[in-house]
Amino acid sequence: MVDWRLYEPLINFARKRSMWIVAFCTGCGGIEMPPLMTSRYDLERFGMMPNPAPRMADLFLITGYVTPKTLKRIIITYEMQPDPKYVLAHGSCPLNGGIYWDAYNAIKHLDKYIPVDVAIAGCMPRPEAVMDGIKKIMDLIETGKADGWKRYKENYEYYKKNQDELFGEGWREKTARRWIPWLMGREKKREEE
Amino acid sequence: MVTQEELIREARENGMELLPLEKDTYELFFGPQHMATENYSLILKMDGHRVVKAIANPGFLHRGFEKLAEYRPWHTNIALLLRICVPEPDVPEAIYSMAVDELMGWEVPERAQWIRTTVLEMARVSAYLFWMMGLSFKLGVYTAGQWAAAYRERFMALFEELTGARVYHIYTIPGGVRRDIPGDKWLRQLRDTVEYIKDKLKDFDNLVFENYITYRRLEGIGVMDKKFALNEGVTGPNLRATGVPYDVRRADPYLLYPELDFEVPVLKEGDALARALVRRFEFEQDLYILEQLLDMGPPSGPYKVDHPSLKALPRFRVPAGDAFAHVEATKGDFGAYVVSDGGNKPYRVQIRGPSIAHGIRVIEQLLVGARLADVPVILMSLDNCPPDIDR
Amino acid sequence: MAEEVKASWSKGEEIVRMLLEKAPYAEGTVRRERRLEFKVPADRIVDFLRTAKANGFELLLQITAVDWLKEGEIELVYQLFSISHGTHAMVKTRLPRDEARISTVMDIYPVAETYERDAHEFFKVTFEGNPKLEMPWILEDEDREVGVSHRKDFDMLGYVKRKYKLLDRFDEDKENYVI
Amino acid sequence: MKMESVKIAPEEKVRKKPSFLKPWMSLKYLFKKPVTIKIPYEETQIAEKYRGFHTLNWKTCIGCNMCGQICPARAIEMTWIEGEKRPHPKIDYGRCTFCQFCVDVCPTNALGHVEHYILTTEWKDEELELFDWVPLPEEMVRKFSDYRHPLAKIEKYEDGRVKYVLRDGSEFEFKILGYGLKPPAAAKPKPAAKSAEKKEEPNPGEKKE
Repeated sequence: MVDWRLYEPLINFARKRSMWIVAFCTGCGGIEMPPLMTSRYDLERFGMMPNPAPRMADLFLITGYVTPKTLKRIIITYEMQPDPKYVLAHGSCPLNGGIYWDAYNAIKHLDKYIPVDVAIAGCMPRPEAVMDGIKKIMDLIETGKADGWKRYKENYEYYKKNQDELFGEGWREKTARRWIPWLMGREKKREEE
Repeated sequence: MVTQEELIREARENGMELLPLEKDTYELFFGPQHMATENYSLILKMDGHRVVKAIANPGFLHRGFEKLAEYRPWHTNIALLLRICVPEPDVPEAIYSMAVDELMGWEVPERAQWIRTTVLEMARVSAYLFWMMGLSFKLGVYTAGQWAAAYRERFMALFEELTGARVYHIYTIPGGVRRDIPGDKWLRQLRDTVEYIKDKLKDFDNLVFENYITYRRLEGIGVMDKKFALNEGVTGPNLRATGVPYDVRRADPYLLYPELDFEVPVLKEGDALARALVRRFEFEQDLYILEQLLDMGPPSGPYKVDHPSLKALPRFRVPAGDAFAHVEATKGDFGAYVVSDGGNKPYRVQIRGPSIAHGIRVIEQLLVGARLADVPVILMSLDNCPPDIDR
Repeated sequence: MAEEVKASWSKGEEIVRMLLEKAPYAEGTVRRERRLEFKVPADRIVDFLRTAKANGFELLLQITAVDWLKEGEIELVYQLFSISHGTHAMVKTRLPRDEARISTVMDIYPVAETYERDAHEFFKVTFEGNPKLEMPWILEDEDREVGVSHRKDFDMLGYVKRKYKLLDRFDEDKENYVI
Repeated sequence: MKMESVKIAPEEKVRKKPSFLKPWMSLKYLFKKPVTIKIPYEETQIAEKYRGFHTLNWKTCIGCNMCGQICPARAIEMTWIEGEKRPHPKIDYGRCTFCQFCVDVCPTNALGHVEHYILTTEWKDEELELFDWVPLPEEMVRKFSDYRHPLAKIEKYEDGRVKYVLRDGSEFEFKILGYGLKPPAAAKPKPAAKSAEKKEEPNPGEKKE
């Protein structure tokens, strides 16, 4: 039996240097992603890259404000990610609502719904600030302090309760079925013609 | 082997409703977690790799701006409304300011007009660079995308110097602009940048717009004709690519545009290639306009209206009435309709983003019959910007 | 310069006169250069827009709904643009607030379908004949059920407080803040 | 001059010819210097008036709440501090959009801003305190030239005392009496002349805590 704890520093180092990002522009901060990923700021130096599939990604960037409709997808995507997973929240909006503090369709405290590891100030944060946040998250991974994914598992009831409170019970099924009548109903009409 | 009917019956017995699946078609949820759609979703019904039916599903970025604007003073709405169009946030600033200027009956000073025009043109150039980046990535020409993103940074630096922020400038305000030009050094830098980008445009041509692969990828997909485009409210380069020479800068001139010389590109085909070429030519023209503006030089004078109400911003009141202002953004005709009831907050603000026409009905119809691999390209060639739709 | 402005003014008057000849039920004015304004009764809006489209107003830019709470009316503003005349035109019509119904203009400007869905979602205006009104648009189903709208009587702050539970710095007396 | 008519570009100028060979021309970029800014090792130059964190001259602030009125995000809360005659703005960077309208409207130019823009914290309550602060005077912020937020830690005590620990180890301590526009009950002894009957009515800002 191998004691994996011995290898933990090595594993953490590997995790730190190969963070893949879920390519999900959830808000306005998404516009700073292309400069970050491309030649100017070049995040690939840190072994990071945007990845279309959440199944292969480690880092979730919440780029700005989150609307309930997006939050549903964020939660589903977040749950799809494999386990050591980290969340970085950009800017003011996920923290305390930002300029949308009174908007009926923007989440005020993201931490109630999914665990967040690192927060960056700014509206929107400059790429340098995002890189600083990423450096911070790397440090946290190395020291084993980035434990948002553990918190999500441990306090799943709390998060689930908040999510259900906001969206109503059974929102996952409802969201998936919402469009089916419109896809099928039209189709039937066409066949009749 | 269970048949489909048996499955359906079994599901019914268990209290579920299964839909009769059709042969060979399947539903594909395209987005919002997708690189090409930018938080916007398409529900596609596919037959093999062909799209049979498409439904647009917007609303992921809806924050209710039009309602929020009714709760904030006139002036602060600038900091709010510019979030409607993220790639070129100066456009919502400008249209809102122009509408408020009209309500106030202000004639904006010449220097402010020059600065506004320059800022709008810079925004257009950087938005076109952003679009070039997107198109190159979707075509698989990653090199050109890297260039475009890097060149856009030069404009970001200029904006930063002028306005104090990289993306959300919050610069154009009712009555003028917030700050003066930092000095001649900035103008020199702008000229250098324009020269530089003009020089680099040749490389873009070589790699993207004169590339055989681009033509094979773009030619003949997403075709719309003139009548369809007009009926569907298509504006901007997408409309010009179908043969209608409609440019707000000429059709409804604002700011300094009547004094500037530029050509409006028009093509007949209306396919993705025509749209790309029209945008490319407009990019060149925008650089030319910037050169003209720099040759003109900023007129001397104040950079904003001298009005007592601009000193006590929270109590800034606007006389009752309504006004409509629109400008030509890279995506199309961007308009703002502002209603005031004489209070210190707007009574109603409606922003008309061009993508509300492009992103719903046009997409739904253009995608029918397209291949799945072409969907991102068609989206990109229309330059669909989801925040415009959702607001 | 001055003559040119005058010239386009007279051009606008000409357009208004031409349109009003064909649609005598409407009233039209020239607001300023390249801004026309028409007022049309709600039941003739389809006829008027059909006339307008036949006379060079090719583009429908937006349908704006404005809620006039005091008058108890909802104003619909059809923003038209004419490429051939080079002018913008606002076609205004008023509906009673309680029963906001108007027939759709989808068959004249197909793009109106989208704008009407928008106006239906946020201002509860029913456009008769639009098949997609009930289709999911921007708001989620749970928001629609509780009646989120942009009408003036929608208590946004109260709704936000109920929905998100947490709103600090919100209970202070309103006088302190203009917002 | 006014150009009424649209000048349409000739079609051959708009069109391009597809080519097999021209894309190869971009191989020349192999021999060019990369544009990348290697961030941890290099530094970017921020524009002179970049809209970053706020500064506040505590001596000239008159507590007029113009900043609180103009703020689109309502990030500014007037804070009564022991020893100060008028309230000072407390800015919440969980709300602030860095529009700096508050700086524009400040009648005495007490509120200002610096270029510093980096504030990164873990998402923990004690670290998120950093996002909510009464801005310090400019010279205390300008001491740090690496564009970071000047504070390392904010310590809050039961009796309303707040201790700002700057990143160079120096400390800045004051006592918060309450929030809102009206002077809180704790501040009553100071303006003894007028607030005799005012102490009955509770301060609206205070009940938040």
